[in-house]
Amino acid sequence: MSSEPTLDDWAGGPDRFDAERMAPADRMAAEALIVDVDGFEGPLDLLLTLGRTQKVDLRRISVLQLSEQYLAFVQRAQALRIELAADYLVMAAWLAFLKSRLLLPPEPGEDGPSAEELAQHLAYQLERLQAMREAAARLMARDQLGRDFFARGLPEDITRLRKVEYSATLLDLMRAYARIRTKDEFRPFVMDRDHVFTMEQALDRMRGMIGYAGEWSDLTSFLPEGWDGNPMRRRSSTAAHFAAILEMAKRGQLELRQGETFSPIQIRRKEP
Amino acid sequence: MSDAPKRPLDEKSLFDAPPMGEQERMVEAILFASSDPVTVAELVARMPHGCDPAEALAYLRKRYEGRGVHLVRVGDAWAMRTAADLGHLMHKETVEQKKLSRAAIETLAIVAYHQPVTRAEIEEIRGVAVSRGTVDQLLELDWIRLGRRRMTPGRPVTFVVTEQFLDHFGLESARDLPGIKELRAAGLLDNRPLPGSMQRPDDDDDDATDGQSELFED
Amino acid sequence: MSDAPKRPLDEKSLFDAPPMGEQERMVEAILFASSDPVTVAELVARMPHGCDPAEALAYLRKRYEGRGVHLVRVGDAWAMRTAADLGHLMHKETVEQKKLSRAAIETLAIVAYHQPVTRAEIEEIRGVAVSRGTVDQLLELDWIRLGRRRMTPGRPVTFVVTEQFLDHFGLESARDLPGIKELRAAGLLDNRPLPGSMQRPDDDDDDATDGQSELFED
Repeated sequence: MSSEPTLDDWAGGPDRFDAERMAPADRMAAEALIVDVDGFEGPLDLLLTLGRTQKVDLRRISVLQLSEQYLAFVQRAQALRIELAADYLVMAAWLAFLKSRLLLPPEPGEDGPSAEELAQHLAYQLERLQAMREAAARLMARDQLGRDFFARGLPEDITRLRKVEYSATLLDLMRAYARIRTKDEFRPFVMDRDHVFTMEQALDRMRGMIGYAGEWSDLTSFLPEGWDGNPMRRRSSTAAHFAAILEMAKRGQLELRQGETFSPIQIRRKEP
Repeated sequence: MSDAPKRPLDEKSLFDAPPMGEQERMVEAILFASSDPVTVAELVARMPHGCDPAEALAYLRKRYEGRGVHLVRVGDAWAMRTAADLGHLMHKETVEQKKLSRAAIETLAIVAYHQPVTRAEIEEIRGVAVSRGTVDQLLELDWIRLGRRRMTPGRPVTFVVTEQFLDHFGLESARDLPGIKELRAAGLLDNRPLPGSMQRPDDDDDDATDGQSELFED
Repeated sequence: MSDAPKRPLDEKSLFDAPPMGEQERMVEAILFASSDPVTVAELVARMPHGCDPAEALAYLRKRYEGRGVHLVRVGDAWAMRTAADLGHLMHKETVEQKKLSRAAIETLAIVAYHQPVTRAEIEEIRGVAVSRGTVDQLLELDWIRLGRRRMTPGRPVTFVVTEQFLDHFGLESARDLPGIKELRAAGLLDNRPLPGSMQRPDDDDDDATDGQSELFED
């Protein structure tokens, strides 16, 4: 271990978190990393930050060392009961895999990219992200319209020819379309079927007819005309009337009985 | 006309006002960017200590003599205006911007996404009748035009979008319009979960060209 | 230009275009009057038949060199803008700009440097999902727009930067983005997929070069 304290000193795990040996600035950095875990924009961002502690050009970064740093970070975060988002854990699993591939000799006849290729790609991703960060910073540091330089403050409007121009932006267009399509998607689901007899209809019918059912009689004899032939209509009306008589039995308006399973259901008016 | 307006500042300007050439540039920039005429008092307040905007204005006025833009006095304030004799070039600035009606933008969107599309199909998708004026307006704007007749009974006319449409909306082709899934991903659609979470690809536009029906099969 | 002018012309202009000095004045007036950049095509349309705005622009640009107001190029268009070194005098004109999130700034830079770029590619570069609303915000600012669909499976939409973006950051074209040559030379603008992944780089490259070369044509 070098005499210069690095993130490795704490990243090796709680037992190696030897604060005594760290310079105050490094200790601050280490703590900040843990505390600010929410401040990272994803695993790549975290890797980039960890990678900077290697103090080398990103092209010469040790991916093996970086993987260890990352895994130690995740371990430590978990020890501190900091909840990490799933993508951090996915990256940890991938880095653990990469680390083992880097350490072990390649299996003969193994397909796919080599561990070195994968490591190189990771280094490339970090370099590219870093490059984009710097490009973004340079872009934002440019002189900007409305801040550093200015457009004509008084665009001239000589009202000579008046032409109405209708304007709409692409955003308007897309939103309009989205509005129509979602309206469509959220159309309440309706069964567009003719052969449906509802329970409400059945209840209405049965209320009028129950008076005539002084004796036990089959439910099927109450089905409306025209609803007992076509199987679809028969099923629907039977179900509706069955639901209706259950409701009426609950209200104490009728009694029902069934000899055995699947035998005809019989109903009778309940005597007051 | 001008004598080296970009004179480098010498030490003197640390204590004195900037050279007159610099002051002229300042007045020029302030008048250009301001939405109202600017008074000399205001110029004095905005420019470095010791400046003489009145003198700078005199130089500037001379500089713009005979140009396409003039320095004019408005009450006790100053402004830049285009030369009166060039007014005939300005009619572009008199355009009145109006937002398209909701019916029009929806109709336009349907044509763009479903082209070629018949009037009946537009009405089916929108769920309401499309007024004649709406279609006429879009035709007049040159954003839609008539496409080929549909080879179905009645041979209805179809509508398609125009080059002008693509131009106005900064699209390279109508195929570049994002699909529903992409609209949602871009945050342009509420992310409400779909009932049944099954997103049906369109089945009401069998007649649409192959390219368009692809839009919804991401 | 079309050789069948629609507007009634007086005898003189049927034969001669106005002298170059006059044309320069016209361009000056038109650009001064507009707060948005004006394309050469629009200048041609607004000026008398036979004018050569491109040449007039070259003269005009020279005339405004070192002045408080400059002639700047924005993509295919031209605009008058105050000199950036005088920004300190303009605090009165400054409009409060909404602060962009770090994610939005990075996404913007990625679109600018990698355009045309898909959402998936932005996410690949940043290593994190592009949050809902980030793209929306950049679209609303008119700094990015939809480009052509990528001719890869799924035909994803792409994003490119707009003329407003160039105008805002004082860029003549996307070619002038700071450091873009070095980044390209270093291979950092390549679309390099994870080794062994299904994505074939060839497809993307074809398309990317296509889009890029378009941007860099004059």
